[in-house]
Amino acid sequence: MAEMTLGKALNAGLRQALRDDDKVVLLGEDIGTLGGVFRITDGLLDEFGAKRIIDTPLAESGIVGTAVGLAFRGYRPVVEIQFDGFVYPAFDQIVSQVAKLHYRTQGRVKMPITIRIPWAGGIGAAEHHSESPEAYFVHTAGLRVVAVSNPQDAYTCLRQAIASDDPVIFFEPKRLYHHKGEVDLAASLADAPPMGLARVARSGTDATVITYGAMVGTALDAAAAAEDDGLSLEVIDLRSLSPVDYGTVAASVRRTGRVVVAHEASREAGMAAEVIASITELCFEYLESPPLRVTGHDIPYPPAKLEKHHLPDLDRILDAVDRLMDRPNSLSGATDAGANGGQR
Amino acid sequence: MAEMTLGKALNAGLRQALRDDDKVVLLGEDIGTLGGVFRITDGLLDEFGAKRIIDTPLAESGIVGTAVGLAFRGYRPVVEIQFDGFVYPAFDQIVSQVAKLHYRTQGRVKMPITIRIPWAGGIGAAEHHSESPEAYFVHTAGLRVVAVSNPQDAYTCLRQAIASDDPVIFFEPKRLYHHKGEVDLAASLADAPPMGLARVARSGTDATVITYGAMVGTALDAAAAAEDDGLSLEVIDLRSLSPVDYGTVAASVRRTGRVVVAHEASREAGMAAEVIASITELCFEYLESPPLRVTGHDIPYPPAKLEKHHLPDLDRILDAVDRLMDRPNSLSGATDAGANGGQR
Amino acid sequence: MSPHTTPIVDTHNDLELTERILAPDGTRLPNPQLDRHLADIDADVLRALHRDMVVLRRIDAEGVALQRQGQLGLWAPCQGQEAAQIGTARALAPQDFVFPSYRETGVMLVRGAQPGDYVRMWRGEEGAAYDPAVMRMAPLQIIIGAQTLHAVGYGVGIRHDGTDEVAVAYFGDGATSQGDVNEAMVFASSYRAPVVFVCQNNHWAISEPVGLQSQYPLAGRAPGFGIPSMRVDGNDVLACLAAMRWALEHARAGRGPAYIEAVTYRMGPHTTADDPKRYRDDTQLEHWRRLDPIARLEAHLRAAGELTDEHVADVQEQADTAAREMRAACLGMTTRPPLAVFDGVYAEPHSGLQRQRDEYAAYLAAYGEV
Amino acid sequence: MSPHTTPIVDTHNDLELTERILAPDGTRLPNPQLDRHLADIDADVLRALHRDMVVLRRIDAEGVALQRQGQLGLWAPCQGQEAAQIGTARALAPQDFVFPSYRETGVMLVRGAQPGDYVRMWRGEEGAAYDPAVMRMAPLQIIIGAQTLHAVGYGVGIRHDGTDEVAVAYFGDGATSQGDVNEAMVFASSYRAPVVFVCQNNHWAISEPVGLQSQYPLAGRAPGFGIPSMRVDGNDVLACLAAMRWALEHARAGRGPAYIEAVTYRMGPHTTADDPKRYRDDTQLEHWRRLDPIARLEAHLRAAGELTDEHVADVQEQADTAAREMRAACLGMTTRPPLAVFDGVYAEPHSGLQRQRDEYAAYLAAYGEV
Ligand SMILES: Cc1ncc(C[n+]2csc(CCOP(=O)(O)OP(=O)(O)O)c2C)c(N)n1
Ligand SMILES: Cc1ncc(C[n+]2csc(CCOP(=O)(O)OP(=O)(O)O)c2C)c(N)n1
Ligand SMILES: [Mg+2]
Ligand SMILES: [Mg+2]
Repeated sequence: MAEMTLGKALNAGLRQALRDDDKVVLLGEDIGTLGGVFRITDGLLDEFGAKRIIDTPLAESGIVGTAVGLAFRGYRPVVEIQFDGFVYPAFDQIVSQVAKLHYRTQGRVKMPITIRIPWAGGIGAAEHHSESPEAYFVHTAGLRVVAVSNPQDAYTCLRQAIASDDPVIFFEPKRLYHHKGEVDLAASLADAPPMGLARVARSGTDATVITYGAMVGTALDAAAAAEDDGLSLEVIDLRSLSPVDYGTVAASVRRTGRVVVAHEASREAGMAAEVIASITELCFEYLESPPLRVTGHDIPYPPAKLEKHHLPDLDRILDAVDRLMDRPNSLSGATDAGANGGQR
Repeated sequence: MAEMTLGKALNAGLRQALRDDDKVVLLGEDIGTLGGVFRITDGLLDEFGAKRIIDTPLAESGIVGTAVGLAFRGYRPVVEIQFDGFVYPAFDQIVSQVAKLHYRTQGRVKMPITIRIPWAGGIGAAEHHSESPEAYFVHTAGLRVVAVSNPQDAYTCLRQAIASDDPVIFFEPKRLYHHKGEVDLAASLADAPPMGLARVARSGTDATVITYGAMVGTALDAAAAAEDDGLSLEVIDLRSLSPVDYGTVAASVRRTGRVVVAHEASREAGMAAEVIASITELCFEYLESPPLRVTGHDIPYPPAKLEKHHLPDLDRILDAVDRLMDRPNSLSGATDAGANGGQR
Repeated sequence: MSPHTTPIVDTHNDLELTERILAPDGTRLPNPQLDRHLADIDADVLRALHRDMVVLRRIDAEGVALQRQGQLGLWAPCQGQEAAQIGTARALAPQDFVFPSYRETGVMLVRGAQPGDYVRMWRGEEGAAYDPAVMRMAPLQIIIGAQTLHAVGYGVGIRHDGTDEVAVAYFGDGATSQGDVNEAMVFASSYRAPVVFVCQNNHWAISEPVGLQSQYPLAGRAPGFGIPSMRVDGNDVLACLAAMRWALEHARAGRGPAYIEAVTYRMGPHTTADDPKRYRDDTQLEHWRRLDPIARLEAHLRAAGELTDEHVADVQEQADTAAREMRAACLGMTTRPPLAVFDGVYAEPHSGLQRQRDEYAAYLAAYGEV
Repeated sequence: MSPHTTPIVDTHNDLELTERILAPDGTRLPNPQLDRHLADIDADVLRALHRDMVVLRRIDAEGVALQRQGQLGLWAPCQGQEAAQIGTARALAPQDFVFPSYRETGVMLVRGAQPGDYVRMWRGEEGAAYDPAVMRMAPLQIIIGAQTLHAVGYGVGIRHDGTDEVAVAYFGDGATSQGDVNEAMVFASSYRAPVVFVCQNNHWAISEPVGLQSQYPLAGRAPGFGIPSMRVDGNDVLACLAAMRWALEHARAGRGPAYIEAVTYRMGPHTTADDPKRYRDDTQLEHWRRLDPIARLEAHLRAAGELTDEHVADVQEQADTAAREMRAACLGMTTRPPLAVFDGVYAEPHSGLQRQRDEYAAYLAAYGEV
């Protein structure tokens, strides 16, 4: 066990993957000499050389399309998208090619591509640097989607993603890059929990808070605060967003009967909608109040000075928990007027 | 009133919009001389000339980016994307520019762009010609999303979309292009129901089937069949997917207590998840059984010979209704094992 | 550097600026640049090229017929482009890997397609018609231009592996407008990847004439990206063969990508769903009919006394056989069972999809369908 | 057409292939191509260009300082690129419309930015720093290359309207690899839109040297798209001015787009978040320091006896004032109220967003925040 930042854990995960399999190659903007704008690939060029740590021209569709060609050739490309907001130029290659080629060829052509995305907000960045596009990829059949929340998972899940024969969109919460934790670098992948499983980050009995990425920390803080009020919150870190481990989720919900799903991404057709719709299907009779969403608003990511009014925080989670516990159905009345009103 | 196909109604809507406002210009591949591969722009080049009906080079990002520039200049561009699967190369321009520029400039720059998308499957087409990408756009704040199901709405909503100062992603169910209905070409836009409203396509009391696009017809067929079994289904055509008219939806659900949401798009983080999560929030205490999703599977759109096993049909809707009525919660047991099983 | 542009091309005189070996009447022209790539071409090779083109045209016609008869959902005819496809593809080495668009029936033929391979995708049975590893050819690509980047990635892999293979991307004149195709040139040039870009300029992107994509020769784009290019008469099978040999040699030698624009003409509709009468007139068609690639090679062979009527009849017979086999394969196809829709989405188990599959299996079973 | 490529450029001798008016030591060089665009340039104009550059450098330094002091989230310095920005922007007519990237502080200055405009976005107060209609300049664009297409669309609109305006797109050397920039050239050329593309090749895209994007002159790309181009010494303000006048004249006359590559150098970090020591050495920096655009014009003016120490001091004073005003504007900014996050998402009411706004307002009220 060693203590290290999430960023360093990712770096270690990449290094290990590169050592384990010489078909692993890295592609991205500024990942070579610079070591990436977040230094996640720091030192890798020195150890593995320019044939495996490939600085690319500035074009995301080009990067992902090149990775597809490398996968055709039997390589396992790991792509770094520099910031979340820069993945959209590659959307066509991801959705129409990366996600579909295995299906299109009935499994003859594998796409073991990992697309790493420094992700989400909270760092006071400029526009397009704080996006939470995960729902787009979760909605895209053929992709797996992973979002990590701590150094150990960063290390393990990244190695699992690279080892997977499927394409994986790998979200790295950039505001946690400097967040420290214990990492067991020596543990073998075989012993690790499979990539698709959720993690009960904290056990509790009164309500379940389901989230992922940097919001796991926020949820844990909320749970600690709630404990002072005599409330016991269970916190689930989904880790895998596609598939979602509904076994773990449903087991928790059946015990608590109350659910908050939280994420930074905007609400409409977001990940929380998916989780709540599935929970309602799977656990309807166990629900004591309507599952609530605590999410970013349905707005473009706002300027830095206003981001705290967009990002769900501890208080907004606790507020939702209060509503769950004290005033079941409080929303159904409150929003009724709104829903019938401004209908445009 | 005149009887015409949905395709002709769209053509008439475009013609009227072009006549009403000379800032309206059309852009797309093959929309000029050919009149579009679906002939939706047939005859418009002759009437309005090449300055307003603009055949574009073959590049979707280029088309939408050019439309953004035209909007900066005060035009109201109407873009035709040739098929649903070809919108992805334009995804960055849509998500990062079209959707955000009004917000970015605090309302100083308007983006009155309509992006028409011949949409969804059921016509035995080749790959990439049967996509249902609506959830991507619904999840994108700053866009409005409309999906029509009949000639009258096609005519009216298209004109409303073009007249709107906001960007609208306008989905046209291509398998209904030849579907006929009555259209009132003379009615003024001012009298029409606002673009954001849903439509109760059939009234009923036992359960509500919520859907949009070509699936509205399927749902109406299901309702007719259910009637023979003594079941009364209400069918809601959402029409607007962003915003969703939750006033109309909630009013219905509170009466019936039972809900099926149906669409062709795949399920995970799809539109049905959004609708169900919102219904659960808004109407929890009225629900007598868990709202069910009847959707395409979470697979890439399959080859034409297999598409009937992907597309929800009348029987699958009825099967869901049966489950709603007879065996509430039947799923929560049934899928439990599945959820706890293959967890990878 | 001072302002300059490449000359404007009148698309009706397009062929003036191309490299040629055979004149439209079949006369062999000297070509100092390309002749060295044709040193080994004898009458047997010429007859083989001729046979390929005749068989291809027959297969193509059968595809159209099968579609008209409701056996295929769609077909993308390549009539008129036989020389561009056969000429370039016959220059390939077995180890080269091809990334085609959807119209490369001729390239499939050269890569050894089986009768059913031509139709399996168009019939809607499978997403890809053949095993890419066996044919050394990626599945047909419908997203315009996407495959050019795949070729570049494959080429980067070849360089890594240090072998002498070449990755080849086929695409159309319309495709040159797509960002992906330009990014592919950037990446290929930057990495000096062994990639050959083959642009079949068939003058049309559905209803749009090439002049809408560019009023300048498409081959003129590549040099700006640092990629040498050649513009050839795409209805001259020898010019296509020779130019492709030049390009492949360049790439194989480690000198980076090369680019070929084969100027040809799409004689048929864009696909069987298209009606070209809406947007083009017969004059142009007539003009290009006189430049027919098969007739040109036939004229050349006949003038050299290397083509007998018996041989032509024999080739026609081979073509008919190929068409018959393709038809039989098509009609004999069976659709996979319903649950096959779930096959191959992922290489590894996916709990969400497994649940859906189970549900759908139960649903089918309940209704007696499985 | 036979195989050819543009010559390989040794990026260290980049300026050899550029058009120049002023030698690095300030000597005026004859330039038959560009001289006619400089007929009206007298000492007053030269001093105004000099003042612009000095003020710009000071504003830029203040931006860096404000960021270091925690007043800005980020700043993208343009030190070294003063001539490229001032020279090209001073050639614009008032009615022209500019689509910038994020580094065009100098262009903002020329377009009449108010003190707060330089910092409002970087401070995170608003998405756009100024009113595009007033400045005739689109908001700064962070998505690399996206704005080039907007310029083309705007240019198409200009053609429609039949006015003599020109749309101008600024972008970097790295941006040239993006699909959008290439599609912009395709569309602009196809529609003969009045668009001028200004590529500031400052040798770096963050840590990537221009040689990774292209080993050939970037200006060489445009002609392949049918767009005349010129490669100028981007540290020579007169060459930039003259080249831009050439390009604008070409576009304004209805002859379609034109392209300028201004070869310059980013003397500072990519942004204040960057540490260039990790990827480039001092030699290159030293080399370019000797090519400083301000020093060059100063040398020229001094040699002509047109620059006094008093004038220089006065200009420095103006620069300090500009910096002071900018700092004051920055420190005086107030952040909009919480509910402003909901403002301007849509131009028309949106029931879903209205509900969220109401909910959030109620939440804030409950916790006493509103
Ligand atoms: C991204 C994308 N946009 C649009 C289409 C629709 N489409 C199919 S073929 C075609 C024209 C292609 O022209 P070209 O590249 O010249 O190839 P050709 O058909 O002539 O072989 C178009 C617009 C598509 N398949 N993919
Ligand atoms: C689509 C996209 N990809 C990546 C980035 C991250 N990024 C910001 S600036 C930059 C380098 C740009 O280089 P260049 O075009 O030369 O402009 P310069 O910064 O030198 O002015 C990169 C990669 C981005 N902003 N947008
Ligand atoms: Mg073509
Ligand atoms: Mg640069």
